Amino acid sequence: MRVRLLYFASIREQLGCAAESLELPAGITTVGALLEHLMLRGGAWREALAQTRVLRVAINQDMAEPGRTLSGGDEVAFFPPVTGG
Amino acid sequence: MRVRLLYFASIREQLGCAAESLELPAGITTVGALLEHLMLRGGAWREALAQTRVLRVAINQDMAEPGRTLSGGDEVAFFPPVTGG
Amino acid sequence: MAVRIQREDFDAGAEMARLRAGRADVGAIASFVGVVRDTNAGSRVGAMTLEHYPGMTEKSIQSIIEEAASRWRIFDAVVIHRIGELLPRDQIVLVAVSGSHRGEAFAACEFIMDYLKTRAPFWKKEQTPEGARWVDARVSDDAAAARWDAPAAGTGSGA
Amino acid sequence: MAVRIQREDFDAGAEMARLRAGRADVGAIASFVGVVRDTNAGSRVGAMTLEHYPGMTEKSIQSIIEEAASRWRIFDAVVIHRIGELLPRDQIVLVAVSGSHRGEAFAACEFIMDYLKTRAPFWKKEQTPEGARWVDARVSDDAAAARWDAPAAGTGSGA
Repeated sequence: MRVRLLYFASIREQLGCAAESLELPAGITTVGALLEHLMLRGGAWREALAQTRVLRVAINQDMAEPGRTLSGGDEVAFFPPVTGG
Repeated sequence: MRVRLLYFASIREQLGCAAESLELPAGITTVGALLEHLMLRGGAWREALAQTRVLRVAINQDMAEPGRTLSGGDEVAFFPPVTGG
Repeated sequence: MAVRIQREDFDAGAEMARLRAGRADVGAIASFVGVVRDTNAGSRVGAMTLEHYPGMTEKSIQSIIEEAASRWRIFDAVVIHRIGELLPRDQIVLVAVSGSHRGEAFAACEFIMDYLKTRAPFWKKEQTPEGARWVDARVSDDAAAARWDAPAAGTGSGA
Repeated sequence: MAVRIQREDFDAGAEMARLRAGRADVGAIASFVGVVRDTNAGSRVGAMTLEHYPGMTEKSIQSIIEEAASRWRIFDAVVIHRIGELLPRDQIVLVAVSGSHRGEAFAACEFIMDYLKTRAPFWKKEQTPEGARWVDARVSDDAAAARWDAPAAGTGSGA
Protein backbone atom coordinates (compact mmCIF):
# COMPACT_ATOMS: atom_id res chain seq x y z
CA MET A 1 0.00 0.00 0.00
CA ARG A 2 0.96 3.59 -0.58
CA VAL A 3 1.12 6.23 2.20
CA ARG A 4 1.93 9.92 2.25
CA LEU A 5 4.66 10.97 4.70
CA LEU A 6 5.09 14.47 6.13
CA TYR A 7 7.97 15.81 8.24
CA PHE A 8 7.87 19.03 10.24
CA ALA A 9 10.17 21.46 12.06
CA SER A 10 13.48 20.02 13.34
CA ILE A 11 12.66 16.57 11.95
CA ARG A 12 12.06 18.05 8.49
CA GLU A 13 15.36 19.95 8.70
CA GLN A 14 17.35 16.93 9.90
CA LEU A 15 15.96 14.79 7.09
CA GLY A 16 16.12 17.49 4.45
CA CYS A 17 12.67 16.29 3.41
CA ALA A 18 9.23 17.81 3.95
CA ALA A 19 7.00 15.24 2.24
CA GLU A 20 7.12 12.07 0.20
CA SER A 21 4.84 9.38 -1.16
CA LEU A 22 5.97 5.87 -0.30
CA GLU A 23 4.91 2.37 -1.40
CA LEU A 24 5.25 0.21 1.69
CA PRO A 25 6.81 -3.25 1.35
CA ALA A 26 4.55 -6.10 2.41
CA GLY A 27 4.69 -6.62 6.19
CA ILE A 28 5.02 -2.92 7.06
CA THR A 29 1.61 -2.41 8.67
CA THR A 30 2.24 -0.29 11.78
CA VAL A 31 3.76 3.09 12.57
CA GLY A 32 6.58 1.35 14.43
CA ALA A 33 7.40 -0.90 11.45
CA LEU A 34 7.30 2.12 9.13
CA LEU A 35 9.78 3.95 11.37
CA GLU A 36 12.15 0.98 11.34
CA HIS A 37 11.79 0.78 7.57
CA LEU A 38 12.68 4.49 7.18
CA MET A 39 15.63 4.18 9.54
CA LEU A 40 17.15 1.58 7.17
CA ARG A 41 17.92 4.57 4.92
CA GLY A 42 20.71 5.29 7.43
CA GLY A 43 22.45 8.61 8.15
CA ALA A 44 20.11 11.41 9.19
CA TRP A 45 17.15 9.05 8.85
CA ARG A 46 18.49 6.65 11.42
CA GLU A 47 19.49 9.50 13.71
CA ALA A 48 16.38 11.69 13.52
CA LEU A 49 13.83 8.90 13.72
CA ALA A 50 15.62 7.14 16.60
CA GLN A 51 14.66 10.01 18.97
CA THR A 52 11.62 8.10 20.16
CA ARG A 53 11.44 10.16 23.35
CA VAL A 54 10.67 13.34 21.41
CA LEU A 55 9.30 12.02 18.12
CA ARG A 56 5.57 12.56 17.68
CA VAL A 57 3.38 10.84 15.09
CA ALA A 58 0.03 11.76 13.61
CA ILE A 59 -2.06 9.61 11.28
CA ASN A 60 -4.57 11.48 9.16
CA GLN A 61 -4.01 14.49 11.41
CA ASP A 62 -4.74 12.73 14.70
CA MET A 63 -2.02 11.92 17.19
CA ALA A 64 -1.07 8.23 17.04
CA GLU A 65 1.00 5.66 18.94
CA PRO A 66 3.71 3.49 17.26
CA GLY A 67 1.47 0.43 17.57
CA ARG A 68 -1.20 1.91 15.32
CA THR A 69 -2.05 0.04 12.12
CA LEU A 70 -1.62 1.79 8.77
CA SER A 71 -4.05 1.79 5.86
CA GLY A 72 -3.47 2.60 2.20
CA GLY A 73 -3.76 6.35 1.56
CA ASP A 74 -2.92 7.31 5.13
CA GLU A 75 -1.22 10.64 5.77
CA VAL A 76 1.50 9.93 8.33
CA ALA A 77 3.31 12.91 9.91
CA PHE A 78 6.45 12.96 12.05
CA PHE A 79 7.40 15.98 14.18
CA PRO A 80 8.89 17.09 17.52
CA PRO A 81 6.77 18.17 20.52
CA VAL A 82 4.73 21.26 19.66
CA THR A 83 5.78 24.73 20.82
CA GLY A 84 3.18 27.19 19.56
CA GLY A 85 1.07 29.69 21.40
CA MET B 1 -16.39 65.87 67.62
CA ARG B 2 -17.72 66.30 64.13
CA VAL B 3 -17.87 63.54 61.51
CA ARG B 4 -19.04 63.41 57.92
CA LEU B 5 -21.59 60.69 57.12
CA LEU B 6 -22.23 59.23 53.68
CA TYR B 7 -25.00 56.85 52.62
CA PHE B 8 -25.02 54.86 49.38
CA ALA B 9 -27.38 52.82 47.18
CA SER B 10 -30.38 51.19 48.92
CA ILE B 11 -29.35 52.67 52.30
CA ARG B 12 -29.27 56.17 50.79
CA GLU B 13 -32.71 55.62 49.24
CA GLN B 14 -34.26 54.23 52.42
CA LEU B 15 -32.93 57.16 54.45
CA GLY B 16 -33.63 59.78 51.80
CA CYS B 17 -30.21 61.16 52.67
CA ALA B 18 -26.87 60.99 50.79
CA ALA B 19 -24.58 62.91 53.14
CA GLU B 20 -24.59 64.93 56.34
CA SER B 21 -22.19 66.52 58.78
CA LEU B 22 -22.89 65.55 62.39
CA GLU B 23 -21.61 66.75 65.77
CA LEU B 24 -21.40 63.63 67.93
CA PRO B 25 -22.62 63.82 71.54
CA ALA B 26 -19.95 62.98 74.13
CA GLY B 27 -19.67 59.21 74.61
CA ILE B 28 -20.31 58.32 70.97
CA THR B 29 -16.82 57.09 70.10
CA THR B 30 -17.33 53.91 68.01
CA VAL B 31 -19.12 52.98 64.80
CA GLY B 32 -21.53 50.84 66.81
CA ALA B 33 -22.43 53.70 69.15
CA LEU B 34 -22.84 56.02 66.17
CA LEU B 35 -25.27 53.55 64.57
CA GLU B 36 -27.34 53.34 67.75
CA HIS B 37 -27.33 57.12 67.96
CA LEU B 38 -28.61 57.42 64.38
CA MET B 39 -31.28 54.79 64.97
CA LEU B 40 -32.76 56.98 67.71
CA ARG B 41 -34.06 59.13 64.86
CA GLY B 42 -36.62 56.35 64.39
CA GLY B 43 -38.62 55.48 61.25
CA ALA B 44 -36.47 54.68 58.22
CA TRP B 45 -33.32 55.28 60.27
CA ARG B 46 -34.16 52.59 62.77
CA GLU B 47 -35.21 50.23 59.99
CA ALA B 48 -32.37 50.74 57.50
CA LEU B 49 -29.54 50.78 60.02
CA ALA B 50 -30.84 47.75 61.92
CA GLN B 51 -29.96 45.50 58.96
CA THR B 52 -26.63 44.63 60.52
CA ARG B 53 -26.31 41.47 58.43
CA VAL B 54 -26.09 43.46 55.21
CA LEU B 55 -24.94 46.89 56.41
CA ARG B 56 -21.35 47.70 55.50
CA VAL B 57 -19.27 50.49 57.05
CA ALA B 58 -16.19 52.31 55.77
CA ILE B 59 -14.14 54.83 57.75
CA ASN B 60 -12.07 57.20 55.66
CA GLN B 61 -12.70 54.91 52.68
CA ASP B 62 -11.48 51.71 54.33
CA MET B 63 -13.84 48.94 55.39
CA ALA B 64 -14.40 49.02 59.16
CA GLU B 65 -16.01 46.91 61.89
CA PRO B 66 -18.61 48.30 64.36
CA GLY B 67 -16.06 48.23 67.18
CA ARG B 68 -13.80 50.73 65.44
CA THR B 69 -13.11 54.01 67.26
CA LEU B 70 -14.05 57.30 65.59
CA SER B 71 -11.92 60.44 65.37
CA GLY B 72 -12.97 64.01 64.66
CA GLY B 73 -13.13 64.69 60.93
CA ASP B 74 -13.68 61.04 60.00
CA GLU B 75 -15.63 60.23 56.85
CA VAL B 76 -18.00 57.39 57.80
CA ALA B 77 -19.92 55.65 55.01
CA PHE B 78 -22.82 53.19 55.26
CA PHE B 79 -23.86 51.00 52.35
CA PRO B 80 -25.11 47.52 51.37
CA PRO B 81 -22.82 44.74 50.05
CA VAL B 82 -21.21 45.81 46.78
CA THR B 83 -22.48 44.53 43.42
CA GLY B 84 -20.27 46.05 40.73
CA GLY B 85 -18.24 44.40 37.99
CA MET C 1 -1.19 50.42 37.03
CA ALA C 2 -4.19 52.49 35.89
CA VAL C 3 -7.66 52.74 37.42
CA ARG C 4 -10.38 54.67 35.63
CA ILE C 5 -13.98 55.21 36.73
CA GLN C 6 -15.94 56.78 33.89
CA ARG C 7 -19.32 57.20 32.23
CA GLU C 8 -17.90 56.72 28.72
CA ASP C 9 -17.41 53.41 26.97
CA PHE C 10 -13.89 52.02 26.56
CA ASP C 11 -11.85 50.30 23.84
CA ALA C 12 -10.57 47.00 25.26
CA GLY C 13 -8.23 46.41 22.32
CA ALA C 14 -6.59 49.83 22.70
CA GLU C 15 -6.06 49.25 26.43
CA MET C 16 -4.49 45.85 25.77
CA ALA C 17 -2.24 47.40 23.12
CA ARG C 18 -1.18 50.09 25.59
CA LEU C 19 -0.08 47.38 28.07
CA ARG C 20 2.54 46.13 25.61
CA ALA C 21 3.50 49.43 23.98
CA GLY C 22 7.16 50.35 24.27
CA ARG C 23 8.34 47.18 25.97
CA ALA C 24 9.46 43.84 24.55
CA ASP C 25 9.38 41.74 27.72
CA VAL C 26 5.57 41.31 27.72
CA GLY C 27 4.69 37.78 26.64
CA ALA C 28 1.14 37.52 27.93
CA ILE C 29 -1.93 39.73 28.26
CA ALA C 30 -4.98 38.31 29.99
CA SER C 31 -8.15 40.35 29.99
CA PHE C 32 -11.76 40.32 31.03
CA VAL C 33 -14.71 42.39 29.84
CA GLY C 34 -17.99 42.37 31.75
CA VAL C 35 -21.12 43.16 29.74
CA VAL C 36 -24.71 44.08 30.73
CA ARG C 37 -27.05 41.16 30.02
CA ASP C 38 -30.72 41.65 29.17
CA THR C 39 -31.81 39.21 31.84
CA ASN C 40 -30.81 38.74 35.47
CA ALA C 41 -32.30 36.60 38.23
CA GLY C 42 -35.20 35.67 35.94
CA SER C 43 -36.22 39.21 34.96
CA ARG C 44 -35.74 41.13 31.75
CA VAL C 45 -33.41 44.04 32.37
CA GLY C 46 -34.11 47.18 30.35
CA ALA C 47 -31.37 49.38 31.80
CA MET C 48 -29.19 49.61 34.84
CA THR C 49 -27.66 52.39 36.87
CA LEU C 50 -24.26 52.02 38.48
CA GLU C 51 -23.63 54.05 41.63
CA HIS C 52 -20.23 54.19 43.32
CA TYR C 53 -18.36 55.80 46.20
CA PRO C 54 -15.99 58.32 44.57
CA GLY C 55 -12.56 58.18 46.12
CA MET C 56 -12.97 54.85 47.89
CA THR C 57 -13.63 53.13 44.55
CA GLU C 58 -10.30 54.17 43.03
CA LYS C 59 -8.47 53.46 46.29
CA SER C 60 -9.94 49.99 46.75
CA ILE C 61 -9.23 48.95 43.15
CA GLN C 62 -5.69 50.29 43.40
CA SER C 63 -5.09 48.19 46.50
CA ILE C 64 -6.59 45.10 44.80
CA ILE C 65 -4.14 45.55 41.92
CA GLU C 66 -1.26 45.98 44.38
CA GLU C 67 -2.31 42.79 46.16
CA ALA C 68 -2.33 40.96 42.80
CA ALA C 69 1.12 42.36 41.95
CA SER C 70 2.44 41.07 45.28
CA ARG C 71 1.10 37.57 44.60
CA TRP C 72 2.10 37.13 40.94
CA ARG C 73 4.87 38.50 38.75
CA ILE C 74 2.95 40.87 36.52
CA PHE C 75 4.17 43.99 34.75
CA ASP C 76 1.11 46.19 34.57
CA ALA C 77 -2.66 46.19 34.94
CA VAL C 78 -5.51 48.41 33.91
CA VAL C 79 -9.01 48.47 35.39
CA ILE C 80 -11.79 50.54 33.85
CA HIS C 81 -15.25 50.53 35.43
CA ARG C 82 -18.20 52.44 34.05
CA ILE C 83 -20.81 54.25 36.15
CA GLY C 84 -24.16 55.88 35.44
CA GLU C 85 -26.87 54.49 33.18
CA LEU C 86 -26.02 51.42 31.07
CA LEU C 87 -28.06 49.34 28.65
CA PRO C 88 -27.97 45.64 27.80
CA ARG C 89 -24.90 44.86 25.60
CA ASP C 90 -22.98 47.81 27.10
CA GLN C 91 -19.53 47.07 28.45
CA ILE C 92 -19.31 47.57 32.25
CA VAL C 93 -15.80 46.68 33.27
CA LEU C 94 -12.38 45.87 31.82
CA VAL C 95 -9.53 44.18 33.67
CA ALA C 96 -6.34 43.61 31.65
CA VAL C 97 -3.03 42.35 33.01
CA SER C 98 0.38 41.99 31.34
CA GLY C 99 3.22 39.70 32.34
CA SER C 100 5.94 37.45 30.97
CA HIS C 101 3.96 34.24 31.24
CA ARG C 102 0.34 33.32 30.81
CA GLY C 103 -0.29 31.48 34.09
CA GLU C 104 0.45 34.52 36.21
CA ALA C 105 -1.37 36.95 33.92
CA PHE C 106 -4.50 34.74 33.97
CA ALA C 107 -4.41 34.30 37.76
CA ALA C 108 -3.88 38.00 38.48
CA CYS C 109 -6.64 39.03 36.07
CA GLU C 110 -9.20 36.66 37.57
CA PHE C 111 -8.13 37.58 41.11
CA ILE C 112 -8.59 41.31 40.43
CA MET C 113 -12.02 40.67 38.94
CA ASP C 114 -13.14 38.44 41.85
CA TYR C 115 -11.95 40.97 44.43
CA LEU C 116 -13.44 43.89 42.55
CA LYS C 117 -16.84 42.13 42.61
CA THR C 118 -16.75 41.82 46.41
CA ARG C 119 -14.65 44.78 47.61
CA ALA C 120 -14.98 47.76 45.28
CA PRO C 121 -17.89 50.04 46.25
CA PHE C 122 -20.19 49.84 43.23
CA TRP C 123 -23.92 49.15 43.34
CA LYS C 124 -26.17 48.15 40.47
CA LYS C 125 -29.82 49.12 40.21
CA GLU C 126 -31.79 47.36 37.48
CA GLN C 127 -34.90 48.50 35.65
CA THR C 128 -37.17 45.50 35.09
CA PRO C 129 -40.83 45.08 34.03
CA GLU C 130 -41.56 44.57 37.76
CA GLY C 131 -39.92 47.91 38.60
CA ALA C 132 -36.50 49.12 39.67
CA ARG C 133 -34.53 46.98 42.09
CA TRP C 134 -31.09 46.99 43.66
CA VAL C 135 -29.11 43.92 42.65
CA ASP C 136 -28.42 41.57 45.56
CA ALA C 137 -24.87 40.54 46.35
CA ARG C 138 -24.24 36.97 45.20
CA VAL C 139 -23.02 34.22 47.47
CA SER C 140 -21.14 32.82 44.47
CA ASP C 141 -19.14 36.05 44.22
CA ASP C 142 -18.07 35.74 47.85
CA ALA C 143 -17.08 32.14 47.16
CA ALA C 144 -15.10 33.17 44.08
CA ALA C 145 -13.15 35.75 46.09
CA ALA C 146 -12.68 33.42 49.07
CA ARG C 147 -10.98 30.70 47.03
CA TRP C 148 -7.94 32.99 46.63
CA ASP C 149 -7.44 32.72 50.40
CA ALA C 150 -6.90 28.96 50.22
CA PRO C 151 -3.22 28.03 50.54
CA ALA C 152 -2.98 26.29 47.18
CA ALA C 153 -5.28 28.60 45.21
CA GLY C 154 -4.32 30.45 42.08
CA THR C 155 -0.88 28.99 41.61
CA GLY C 156 -1.39 29.13 37.88
CA SER C 157 0.95 27.23 35.63
CA GLY C 158 3.91 29.56 35.86
CA ALA C 159 4.20 29.14 32.12
CA MET D 1 -16.51 28.94 17.11
CA ALA D 2 -13.86 30.36 14.78
CA VAL D 3 -10.31 29.18 14.17
CA ARG D 4 -7.99 31.23 11.98
CA ILE D 5 -4.37 30.51 11.08
CA GLN D 6 -2.87 33.51 9.34
CA ARG D 7 0.27 35.51 8.61
CA GLU D 8 -1.45 38.86 9.24
CA ASP D 9 -1.75 40.57 12.59
CA PHE D 10 -5.16 40.61 14.34
CA ASP D 11 -7.28 43.14 16.24
CA ALA D 12 -8.07 41.61 19.65
CA GLY D 13 -10.62 44.32 20.48
CA ALA D 14 -12.53 43.76 17.25
CA GLU D 15 -12.63 40.00 17.85
CA MET D 16 -13.92 40.50 21.39
CA ALA D 17 -16.56 42.91 20.09
CA ARG D 18 -17.64 40.34 17.51
CA LEU D 19 -18.22 37.79 20.30
CA ARG D 20 -20.93 39.97 21.82
CA ALA D 21 -22.37 41.48 18.62
CA GLY D 22 -26.05 40.82 18.07
CA ARG D 23 -26.73 39.04 21.34
CA ALA D 24 -27.64 40.37 24.77
CA ASP D 25 -27.04 37.23 26.85
CA VAL D 26 -23.24 37.61 26.88
CA GLY D 27 -22.12 38.79 30.31
CA ALA D 28 -18.44 37.88 30.21
CA ILE D 29 -15.60 37.82 27.71
CA ALA D 30 -12.26 36.40 28.82
CA SER D 31 -9.33 36.70 26.47
CA PHE D 32 -5.64 36.03 26.14
CA VAL D 33 -3.05 37.49 23.79
CA GLY D 34 0.41 35.91 23.48
CA VAL D 35 3.21 38.22 22.39
CA VAL D 36 6.78 37.58 21.11
CA ARG D 37 9.32 38.55 23.79
CA ASP D 38 12.80 39.76 22.96
CA THR D 39 14.42 37.21 25.27
CA ASN D 40 13.82 33.50 25.81
CA ALA D 41 15.81 30.91 27.76
CA GLY D 42 18.53 33.48 28.41
CA SER D 43 19.11 34.55 24.80
CA ARG D 44 18.12 37.68 22.95
CA VAL D 45 15.57 36.82 20.28
CA GLY D 46 15.74 38.88 17.11
CA ALA D 47 12.96 37.17 15.19
CA MET D 48 11.08 33.91 15.15
CA THR D 49 9.48 31.73 12.52
CA LEU D 50 6.32 29.80 13.22
CA GLU D 51 5.80 26.60 11.26
CA HIS D 52 2.58 24.57 11.43
CA TYR D 53 0.84 21.52 10.02
CA PRO D 54 -1.91 22.88 7.77
CA GLY D 55 -5.15 21.02 8.24
CA MET D 56 -4.22 19.31 11.47
CA THR D 57 -3.75 22.70 13.16
CA GLU D 58 -7.28 23.86 12.47
CA LYS D 59 -8.69 20.43 13.32
CA SER D 60 -6.87 20.15 16.64
CA ILE D 61 -7.82 23.68 17.77
CA GLN D 62 -11.42 23.05 16.78
CA SER D 63 -11.48 19.92 18.92
CA ILE D 64 -9.87 21.78 21.86
CA ILE D 65 -12.63 24.40 21.66
CA GLU D 66 -15.27 21.67 21.51
CA GLU D 67 -13.74 20.02 24.57
CA ALA D 68 -13.88 23.38 26.41
CA ALA D 69 -17.52 23.87 25.37
CA SER D 70 -18.37 20.44 26.77
CA ARG D 71 -16.75 21.28 30.12
CA TRP D 72 -18.06 24.82 30.66
CA ARG D 73 -21.16 26.71 29.59
CA ILE D 74 -19.74 29.10 27.03
CA PHE D 75 -21.42 30.72 24.05
CA ASP D 76 -18.63 31.20 21.59
CA ALA D 77 -14.85 31.20 21.20
CA VAL D 78 -12.34 32.49 18.70
CA VAL D 79 -8.74 31.37 18.31
CA ILE D 80 -6.35 33.17 15.96
CA HIS D 81 -2.77 31.94 15.62
CA ARG D 82 -0.18 33.59 13.45
CA ILE D 83 2.43 31.75 11.36
CA GLY D 84 5.53 32.81 9.43
CA GLU D 85 8.12 35.33 10.54
CA LEU D 86 7.37 37.34 13.69
CA LEU D 87 9.36 39.97 15.58
CA PRO D 88 9.55 40.83 19.28
CA ARG D 89 6.37 42.70 20.36
CA ASP D 90 4.33 41.01 17.61
CA GLN D 91 1.12 39.32 18.67
CA ILE D 92 1.24 35.52 18.18
CA VAL D 93 -2.05 34.16 19.41
CA LEU D 94 -5.50 35.26 20.55
CA VAL D 95 -7.97 33.16 22.51
CA ALA D 96 -11.26 34.85 23.40
CA VAL D 97 -14.29 33.19 24.98
CA SER D 98 -17.79 34.51 25.69
CA GLY D 99 -20.29 33.25 28.25
CA SER D 100 -22.90 34.35 30.76
CA HIS D 101 -20.58 34.32 33.75
CA ARG D 102 -16.96 35.11 34.30
CA GLY D 103 -15.82 31.92 36.07
CA GLU D 104 -16.65 29.72 33.12
CA ALA D 105 -15.30 32.15 30.51
CA PHE D 106 -11.97 32.42 32.39
CA ALA D 107 -11.65 28.65 32.84
CA ALA D 108 -12.48 27.86 29.21
CA CYS D 109 -10.08 30.53 27.92
CA GLU D 110 -7.16 29.29 30.02
CA PHE D 111 -7.97 25.66 29.20
CA ILE D 112 -7.95 26.35 25.44
CA MET D 113 -4.64 28.19 25.76
CA ASP D 114 -3.01 25.40 27.83
CA TYR D 115 -4.19 22.71 25.43
CA LEU D 116 -3.18 24.71 22.37
CA LYS D 117 0.36 24.98 23.79
CA THR D 118 0.68 21.21 24.10
CA ARG D 119 -1.58 19.79 21.35
CA ALA D 120 -1.78 22.12 18.37
CA PRO D 121 0.96 21.44 15.78
CA PHE D 122 2.95 24.68 15.77
CA TRP D 123 6.73 24.95 16.08
CA LYS D 124 8.79 28.02 16.86
CA LYS D 125 12.27 28.65 15.54
CA GLU D 126 14.12 31.56 17.12
CA GLN D 127 16.91 33.69 15.69
CA THR D 128 19.41 34.49 18.46
CA PRO D 129 22.97 35.89 18.51
CA GLU D 130 24.11 32.25 18.94
CA GLY D 131 22.26 31.25 15.77
CA ALA D 132 18.86 29.84 14.88
CA ARG D 133 17.34 27.25 17.19
CA TRP D 134 14.11 25.33 17.51
CA VAL D 135 12.34 26.14 20.77
CA ASP D 136 12.19 23.19 23.15
CA ALA D 137 8.86 22.06 24.55
CA ARG D 138 8.49 23.16 28.16
CA VAL D 139 7.76 20.79 31.01
CA SER D 140 5.75 23.60 32.62
CA ASP D 141 3.42 23.64 29.61
CA ASP D 142 2.76 19.93 29.99
CA ALA D 143 2.06 20.54 33.69
CA ALA D 144 -0.31 23.40 32.88
CA ALA D 145 -2.28 21.20 30.50
CA ALA D 146 -2.23 18.21 32.85
CA ARG D 147 -3.83 20.07 35.74
CA TRP D 148 -7.12 20.17 33.77
CA ASP D 149 -7.22 16.36 34.07
CA ALA D 150 -7.42 16.51 37.87
CA PRO D 151 -10.98 15.83 39.09
CA ALA D 152 -11.39 19.18 40.88
CA ALA D 153 -9.52 21.36 38.39
CA GLY D 154 -10.98 24.36 36.66
CA THR D 155 -14.32 24.46 38.38
CA GLY D 156 -14.17 28.26 38.23
CA SER D 157 -16.51 30.29 40.35
CA GLY D 158 -19.63 29.77 38.29
CA ALA D 159 -20.20 33.49 38.77
